[in-house]
Amino acid sequence: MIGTLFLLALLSLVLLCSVQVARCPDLVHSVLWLAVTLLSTACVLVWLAAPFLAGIQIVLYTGGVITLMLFGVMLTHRDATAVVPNPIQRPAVALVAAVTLLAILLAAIWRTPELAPAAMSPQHEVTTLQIGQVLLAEQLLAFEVLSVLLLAAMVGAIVLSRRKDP
Amino acid sequence: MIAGDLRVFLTVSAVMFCIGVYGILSRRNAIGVLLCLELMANAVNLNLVAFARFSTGTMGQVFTLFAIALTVAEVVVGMALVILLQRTHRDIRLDVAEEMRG
Amino acid sequence: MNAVELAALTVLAPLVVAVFLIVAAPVRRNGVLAPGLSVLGSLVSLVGAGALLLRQIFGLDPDLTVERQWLVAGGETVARVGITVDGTSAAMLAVVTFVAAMVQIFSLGYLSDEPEEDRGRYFTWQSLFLFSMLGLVVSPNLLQLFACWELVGLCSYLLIGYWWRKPSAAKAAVKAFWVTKFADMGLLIGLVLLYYHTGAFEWGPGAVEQLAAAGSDPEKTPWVLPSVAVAGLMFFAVMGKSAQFPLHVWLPDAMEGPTPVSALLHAATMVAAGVYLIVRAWPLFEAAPVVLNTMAIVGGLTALLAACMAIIQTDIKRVLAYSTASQLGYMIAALGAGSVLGGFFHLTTHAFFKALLFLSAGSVIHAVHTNELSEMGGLWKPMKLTALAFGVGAAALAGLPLMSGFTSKDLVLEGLYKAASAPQPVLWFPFLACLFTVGLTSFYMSRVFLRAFFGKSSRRAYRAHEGGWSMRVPMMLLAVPAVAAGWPVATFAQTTGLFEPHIGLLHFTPVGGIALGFSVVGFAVALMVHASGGSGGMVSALSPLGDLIRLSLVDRAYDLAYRQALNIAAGVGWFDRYMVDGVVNAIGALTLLLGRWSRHLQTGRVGDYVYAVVGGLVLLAAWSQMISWVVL
Amino acid sequence: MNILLGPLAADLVLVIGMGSVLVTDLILPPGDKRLLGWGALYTLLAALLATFAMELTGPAIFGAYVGDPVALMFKRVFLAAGVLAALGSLTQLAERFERRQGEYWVLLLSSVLGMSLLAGARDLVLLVVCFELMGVPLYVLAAWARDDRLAIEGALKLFLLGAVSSVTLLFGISLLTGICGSTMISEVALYSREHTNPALLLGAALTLGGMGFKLGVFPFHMWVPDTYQGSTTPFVAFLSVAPKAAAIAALVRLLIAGGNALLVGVVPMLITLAAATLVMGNLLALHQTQVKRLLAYSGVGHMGLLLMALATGTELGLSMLLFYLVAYLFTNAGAFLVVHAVTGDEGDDLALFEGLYARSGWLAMAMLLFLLSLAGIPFVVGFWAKLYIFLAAWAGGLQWLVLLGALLSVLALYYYLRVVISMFMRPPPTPIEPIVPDWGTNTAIALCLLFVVGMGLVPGPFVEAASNAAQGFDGAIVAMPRSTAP
Repeated sequence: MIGTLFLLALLSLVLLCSVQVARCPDLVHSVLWLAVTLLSTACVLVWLAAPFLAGIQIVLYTGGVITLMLFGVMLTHRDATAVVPNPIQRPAVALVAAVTLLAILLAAIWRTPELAPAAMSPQHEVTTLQIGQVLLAEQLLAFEVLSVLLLAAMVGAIVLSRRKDP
Repeated sequence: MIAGDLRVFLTVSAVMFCIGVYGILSRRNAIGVLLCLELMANAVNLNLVAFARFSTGTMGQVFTLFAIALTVAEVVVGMALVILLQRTHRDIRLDVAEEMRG
Repeated sequence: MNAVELAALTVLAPLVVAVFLIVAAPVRRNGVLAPGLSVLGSLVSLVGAGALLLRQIFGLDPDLTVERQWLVAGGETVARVGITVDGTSAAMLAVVTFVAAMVQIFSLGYLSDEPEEDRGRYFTWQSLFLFSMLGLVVSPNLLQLFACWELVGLCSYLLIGYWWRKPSAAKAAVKAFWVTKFADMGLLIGLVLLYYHTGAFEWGPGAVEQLAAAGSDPEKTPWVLPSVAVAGLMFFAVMGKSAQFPLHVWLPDAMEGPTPVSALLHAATMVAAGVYLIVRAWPLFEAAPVVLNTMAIVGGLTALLAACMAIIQTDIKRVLAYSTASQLGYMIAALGAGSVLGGFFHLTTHAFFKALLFLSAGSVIHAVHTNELSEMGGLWKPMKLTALAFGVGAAALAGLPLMSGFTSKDLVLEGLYKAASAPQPVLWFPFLACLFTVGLTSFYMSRVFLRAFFGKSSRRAYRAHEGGWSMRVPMMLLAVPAVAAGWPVATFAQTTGLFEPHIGLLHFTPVGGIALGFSVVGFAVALMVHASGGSGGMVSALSPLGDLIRLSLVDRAYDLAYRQALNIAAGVGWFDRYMVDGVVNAIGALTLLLGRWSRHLQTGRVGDYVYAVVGGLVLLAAWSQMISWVVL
Repeated sequence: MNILLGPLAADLVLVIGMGSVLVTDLILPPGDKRLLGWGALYTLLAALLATFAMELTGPAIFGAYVGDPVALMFKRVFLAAGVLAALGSLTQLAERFERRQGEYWVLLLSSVLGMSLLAGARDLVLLVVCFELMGVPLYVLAAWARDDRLAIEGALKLFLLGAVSSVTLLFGISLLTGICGSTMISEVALYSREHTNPALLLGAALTLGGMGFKLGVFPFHMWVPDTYQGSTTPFVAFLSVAPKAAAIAALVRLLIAGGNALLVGVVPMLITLAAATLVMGNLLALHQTQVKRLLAYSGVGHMGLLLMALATGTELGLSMLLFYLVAYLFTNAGAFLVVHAVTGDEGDDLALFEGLYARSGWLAMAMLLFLLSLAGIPFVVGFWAKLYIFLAAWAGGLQWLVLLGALLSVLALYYYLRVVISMFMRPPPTPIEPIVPDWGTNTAIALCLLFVVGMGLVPGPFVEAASNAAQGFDGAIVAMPRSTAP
């Protein structure tokens, strides 16, 4: 019971922070709200028996991405004062579009009688070992491709953002 | 009971996804849009892990791992582009880039 | 050389020339070599085709089709490419190559003032044009025919737009291409349909049987029988290519091209392709009587309306253009009435005399530098040869006895009459329309002839003179078949295997007699109109005849008929200009407007683009849920 | 399994070549960077050659990958597009971006690698990762002219819409895998054959939307003209062909494999998208005065035809789709390469094409043939491609789409002819300056021309190859119930 309440609180927190990301008028605040969202999502991941992923989420997202975002904010707003503006346009239209999409998504999810193939028996906790085994067996090719992708992304980011070519 | 229902997580994920959609539609600052894209990606991760819990198991979690990495790669390149935008247009509001049309 | 090698030589000679000219730019830019090569190519074709025709006439070669696999998919042959040699194709080859060779020789003189490079371009397209028409003629199946058909359209586009410095020329070229291409889509869909039902692109009786079988299959039967659909779609394409009402709108505008191009286009290549398609694919059409009846009616209507429009034109080329549409109406009507011989024979004779008419018109235009009839007159003195050539052509077109046009027109009318009294009451309309058109034709041709060559000499006429040998010789050569092509009609029938009862030179049927009567009346009226408008050498000589006709009662009748007819013709012209043409233009303008309007969607703002993507996603997602509603 | 000739031989060549270029770039002194282009070109050529020596295999690497003939065919398309783009870029890079050559080739090769692996992906994880490996380098390459405002704008549009689409794609695929309980496409197909449900269809719709972005179908096409206009033209020759073919490859794997189960629900969506794309692409192209934008919109229209073939879901449809892609590759890449040769870096206004015939007869003739092929006029390959799509679609029960497509191809003539009129029927600017393209571009154009004309005259072997490939497709094609159309 307490667990359920805790989960509900956690999920509400995730959503509330998300809303803040989307409507906060200060860009730096938005970034920080995103950090909180990602952290609380990590907690949900733990609840969903994915502690390894939660760790990755914290290290990669909250650590890497948020830092990157802050870097970006600072690089592009060097002369900014306390508040970095993050303006909003046509909020009503955007809201209508988002709500329509949400209605369709929810309708699809709730109209589907069985959402998962097996009898809904929650799986056991997935260990890091299992993840590693899948990574190096079934998903070996994808794993290798991913490394090439990260390399390409790195090369691309460097070549775009460096000021002068060597 | 709620904790054991896949739909709850999917619903939360869908809501987060749509908040992200609202964000990318309404934000004018390029970095603001990137943040909301992050939100959408996070919704995808939540979706994947929830499914991993209830049906796909290890494979689902591995998929999530890949999804996280993919998002990071995209964001890195995106941020580089935003910095370039700042350099060429002296501004990162998206409506400065509207020279080509029709 | 056997027949197929000969045919291959005939077809490929212009292609070799065209490809060589396209590839070898220095030769193409040479003002002597390029035309020379092109003419050489067409002469080789002419010799080949002539030999082929002679061998067919004397029965030395059996009908022969040589095919190669063109397309193999999944172990089964989808399409073939090849050459068919039989009486029909040999006759058509001979006509096409003869006219094309004459036109090209004529062009040597006609375009002698043009820049060398432009001339090279012109002759390159000419050769390509000839090749595509010859390829069409020898096609053993519908696919190859369609491919060549499209190429013919493309080349005519390039040639009509030859004088690109005139904006009207470029516009006319686009219009011609657009309208015919629109019609071609009928052929394309027909092709797809044919393949869908028969698994091949053949047009023989086998395909007809399969189509009929598909039509009787209760599972497959759509809202229209496959045989009717295929034939109908093909006829739609013919309407575009052979300028049948209301898709004739491109033809008058196509006069913007050089006159020799018009000669080729109107006589032997572009417009002839449509009629030839019907002759070739006759089994497909024969199996669809509804389409045949429609053809007859459309043909009759076109013959009548185009003749009306020809009456009120003041541009010599436009008169000829409308007369082409009118004569094509005859052919289509004859085919619709089931008289393949009539339609095809009229196609061949028409090719000769229409080419002759255009070339002599070109000679006139070359001499006086205008198309306007009102600025001509009195050209008989300086240009006797041209006048004679034009006169022969006009007489053939009007169907005077002993001329080629007489025999073929007689066959057409007779075919229509027989079919109408078969009895198919529907066909009385095309018969009467065609009969009446004989009078109109005779009237407007006489009018043009009289106005251009007789009457008061215009200022321009004093300076006019005949062109060089390259312009005179083709006219003289073309005049021969324009007169005599009608004589060997029995041989023609025998060679092409299209027999019809009682054919012979100058067989004088009642129908022919009435037609001749109409023709004489038309001529007389033209004479009177001319006499009342001005006086000139020949008219004064014939004035007693005019006086006779102008006697009281006849005069009244003439006045009534002539003025009324002119009014009607003006009305038809108005309808054509503002309604039919207007509709075509309006559709074009509306589409362009839509295009302009839709560009507002592409605002250039990233924010709006994201909206578009999200909107698309929302619609797709909603669509998927609606589908799930239906499916589940 | 012989790894050298196994299903991944071409991809191995690409990886090795890419690594070598990356490392050599660090070693080479700044003046000699031109060598890198040669390295990349040879890598692509070697990989292309390798595809002809490869053995066909069934599912390999734990079932994640398959080397079936369809994958092979797609690989050749991607590699050929890479070769053409590389040939076109060589001189431009050496002259304009001399100091950034190494990165360009690494990114180009990695994008081709992503596509090439995508062609055989049987696993959704691999499919998504390859999709991204293809896409991320494109964002960077689109912004290659870093100082050009238009390039940055185009790249930004490409990136933003691309990022939205890939997140959507991931969301859709997460639904698919979650509901079906597996990441294997065959398993997804198996499950969806028995249980169609709203969430599954939603997943399919979102996936289709995500792919639709790369394909550039209406209304996901918004980036297409702007990015084409802003980017360097040889790269556009690649961008306009290869990623679209890759998205088609992914859709083919996802929808047609395993008995069309997903396809049955998706067909109405495909038809709607195809019709909307056909109409809007052609309408938007009508008034373009920039050649790249004109070709961009015409490309959008062509995607409608591809979707039409895909929507048939038959073996015939698949084979015609493959043939069409090969035809489209050479035609479209050729057209863009001519644009590159004519305009260089001066923008792409139609006015630059005026009197091209007098300035370079070769380029004008080549462009004429490419445009005719795009318009579907006979004796160049576009005619067959269009005809086959129509044949397949008619047999597949999409008659009204065929009618629509035929009508719109008449409309398309209008804007193709505008270019022809400019080239042949307008006076060139005086004094007449002849255009002499660099040898790389010339070679690439000649290659394209060879195929456009050659396949137009002798289409047989290529059609045969396409239909054989379709027959050997991994995952049986089961006849689908006709007319699920609305």
